[in-house]
Amino acid sequence: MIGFLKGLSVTLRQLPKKKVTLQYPDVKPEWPERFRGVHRFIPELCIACNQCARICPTSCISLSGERDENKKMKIHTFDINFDICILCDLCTEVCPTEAVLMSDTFEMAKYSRDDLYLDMHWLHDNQLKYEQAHPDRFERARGEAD
Amino acid sequence: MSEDREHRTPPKGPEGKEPSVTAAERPKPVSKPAAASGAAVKPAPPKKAPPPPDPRVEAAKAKAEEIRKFIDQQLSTEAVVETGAAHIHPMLLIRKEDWVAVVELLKRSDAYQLNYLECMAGTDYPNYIEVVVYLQSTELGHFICLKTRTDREQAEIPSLCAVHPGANWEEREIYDLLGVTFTGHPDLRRIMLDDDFKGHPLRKDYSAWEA
Amino acid sequence: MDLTRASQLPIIEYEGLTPEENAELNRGGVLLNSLETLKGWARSNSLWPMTLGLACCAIEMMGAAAAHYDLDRFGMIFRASPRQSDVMIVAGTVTKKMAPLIRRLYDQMAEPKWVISMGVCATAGGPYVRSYSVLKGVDQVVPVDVYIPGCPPSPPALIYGLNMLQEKIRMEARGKKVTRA
Amino acid sequence: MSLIDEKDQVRTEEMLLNLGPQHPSTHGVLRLLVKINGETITDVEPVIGYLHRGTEKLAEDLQYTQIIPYTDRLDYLAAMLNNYALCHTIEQAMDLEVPERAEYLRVIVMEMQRVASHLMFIGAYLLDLGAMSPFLYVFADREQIVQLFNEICGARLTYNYMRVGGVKWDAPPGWLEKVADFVQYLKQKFHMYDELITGNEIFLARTRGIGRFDTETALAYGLSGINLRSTGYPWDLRRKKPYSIYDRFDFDIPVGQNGDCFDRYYLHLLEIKESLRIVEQALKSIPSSGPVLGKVPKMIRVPAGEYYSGIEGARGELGFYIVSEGKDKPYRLKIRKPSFINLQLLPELLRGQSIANVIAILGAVDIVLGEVDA
Repeated sequence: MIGFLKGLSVTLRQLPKKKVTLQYPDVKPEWPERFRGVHRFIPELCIACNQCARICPTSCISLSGERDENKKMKIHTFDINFDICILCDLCTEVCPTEAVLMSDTFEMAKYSRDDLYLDMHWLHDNQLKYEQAHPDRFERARGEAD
Repeated sequence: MSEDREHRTPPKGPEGKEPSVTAAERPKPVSKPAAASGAAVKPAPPKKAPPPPDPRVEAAKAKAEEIRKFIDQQLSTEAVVETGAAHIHPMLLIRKEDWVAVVELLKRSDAYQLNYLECMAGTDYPNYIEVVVYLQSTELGHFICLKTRTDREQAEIPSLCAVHPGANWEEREIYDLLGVTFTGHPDLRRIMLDDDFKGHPLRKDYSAWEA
Repeated sequence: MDLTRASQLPIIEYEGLTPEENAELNRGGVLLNSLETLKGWARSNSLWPMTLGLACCAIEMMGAAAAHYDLDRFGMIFRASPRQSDVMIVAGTVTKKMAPLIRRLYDQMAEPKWVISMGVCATAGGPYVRSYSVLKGVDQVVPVDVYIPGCPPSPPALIYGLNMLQEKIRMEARGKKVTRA
Repeated sequence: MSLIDEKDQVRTEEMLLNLGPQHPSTHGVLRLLVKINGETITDVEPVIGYLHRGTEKLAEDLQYTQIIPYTDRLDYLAAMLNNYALCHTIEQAMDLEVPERAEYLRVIVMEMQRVASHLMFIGAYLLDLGAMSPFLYVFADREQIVQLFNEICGARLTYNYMRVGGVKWDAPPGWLEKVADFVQYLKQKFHMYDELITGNEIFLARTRGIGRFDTETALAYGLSGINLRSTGYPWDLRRKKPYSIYDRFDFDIPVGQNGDCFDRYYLHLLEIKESLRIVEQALKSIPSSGPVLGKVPKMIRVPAGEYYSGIEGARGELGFYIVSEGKDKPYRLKIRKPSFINLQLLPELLRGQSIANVIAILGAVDIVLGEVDA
């Protein structure tokens, strides 16, 4: 009997405490800076070295590049198949120019699997959105670079 | 849609952008991985000199030799085919016929008391299938590696279930994935895969497309 | 029902809807113009998912049901039996050995029923896409309504997917076909 | 035909009861074929493999770095420990030095992961036994650990944090202080779990003296972790075969007395305490700065040979056996899965018990199906 009362007292003591529930659709979660959401991509930086495609454990990245007039490699297409991407972050780790990075976009549910095959434009838009959402992070990075 | 999708995510992509995973490049099995020779890579100052032998490996080899003598005395002199070291642990290659007898002897013997089966694994090599057990003595602290080999086509090894009941599922798993029949096993059935699954996936020549 | 919530959902344009109807929906209002709409609204707000936790995603699914995210806010209570549930959240890797059982569970559920494929394993095999024993997508055995990528999707991502399913249920109750967001 | 036999017992017929694979209390997709005679179990046959994903075969086609994300998904409640087990085996094989700060960070995250995993066990076990509220308390606390991990490596469940020769990220500014705060918080919270669960009469009635086994059986079946320690045998690899920097910390190995379900539950609670002690000590002595990734060749090639090393995972001895040919991919990778081996004893434990005890005994063995099936 004492055991029950003890247990009930725990419950009662919990009552006045602060609620932990995040009211998600109304309140967005604050993800930390390292959060691995969907990728973002900066086409200008990409040198089409193919390292991300090679390191990917599920080979969900496919890209193609072409040489421009200065004989520099430029990205032509860059697709990530979010059907099988496991967001393991290995691609951003090997990227020498930090062209492919992780964003905190997580609202990715779709009605069709076709919409999960994302191309360079979508990923670049994601980058712009990310820049808009976290200007402080970019300012800090710029400050460190100077 | 599904047909289209199948082409996007096959194991060996038709684009060929991922050559490192194709079956053609899979490491070709060599005759036998040298257990001891390359085990220790110490940062030796002169680049060309061979690395000095690791004292741990030497100790393991000596201990394996010691265990061999013990087995020679207690059983037949043919039971142990080879001794060496698996990384830093003593390794003995046992003849298939004496497999259970040796494991049981080492479990019951007062000198070793290898009573705890830590790990059991099977590996498919080009010419044979090897089954490895790592045995631990929880009282005396010995830790050794025993191996035995069997033919690939008619893979058959006596079961350790009677000595170590814990080998039961491990042997079923090896039977399932590598196709080694453990004679004397109480309940040898597939454990991971469906009963009507064809082939043994961990064999190097297994192909999901042929099965 | 909270009227501000729907305005934060993505604006979904469906076939055969007038701009006014779209605007009405985006205001979050429930048009009591027919019983079907009411039914859709009621159904969408009392989804009872089945605990089909197969692998890692199940932990995040449980996390979504626990204190920090609390699926109960949307009227979602996990039921253990397929007979009592209307949503099947396929959370985890579907192996070839498990696939027939998932189909059977789906068949046991009462109509109307929906399926959510949570995580890339259920969607297309995910990290195990090259494996010999994994089904490449649960949509080979059951019809899937919402796909949630991620490995595993965080609880907010799951809630977002569930909200999209609610949206779909409301739309379908009005006779509209929902295929693309 | 009379329904009463000679011994004044109700005559019953043997029947087959199928439990799972979709069952809320089988912790995933375990299937049990239970033969019962009335209320008494005469035989049990676990059917596994419903989550067999072929990790071992896939690993043969992957570089060592690429295997690390796959280890996350084995025992998904203790991904950090799995990461470490693989990296540790490769480091042993290559004789790599790991920087001091990386070792400390590893120990901190591993012990935090053990706490998270044990908390999850307590919540799930009590949920199996029919108590809802511990689950909610436990998840609220576990969520804090998950969020701390989210800060350090950016993922909530599948961390992919460790690398061969170190860890991927250094701790972000202020993270270690947050961990210290959390440790203090959970220490205060600790007696709450004790009050809420340990003294509960129903819980005691359902777990005391149920599912007992002794040390000999446990060793013969190769059990490890809490299942072995609950029989009173202090077998903990952190002590018996010290790895990483565990020899620097002062911690106890709690052991049970009776080897029953209650002991196994209580050991989880005590181990949380010990893990928090380790984290506390590690936070005190962690070097304030330094590299977190040692000198590692860009392409990791394990020298030819075969290697096995095990660590004390959350559920028992988690080991990786690697056969290498000196290439960048393993020739064979075998995982010594603690849950898989611990589960073998289940038929022995259940025989002769009543059907209501199936869940209590199965839950206490603490399996994770991702690991059982790999």
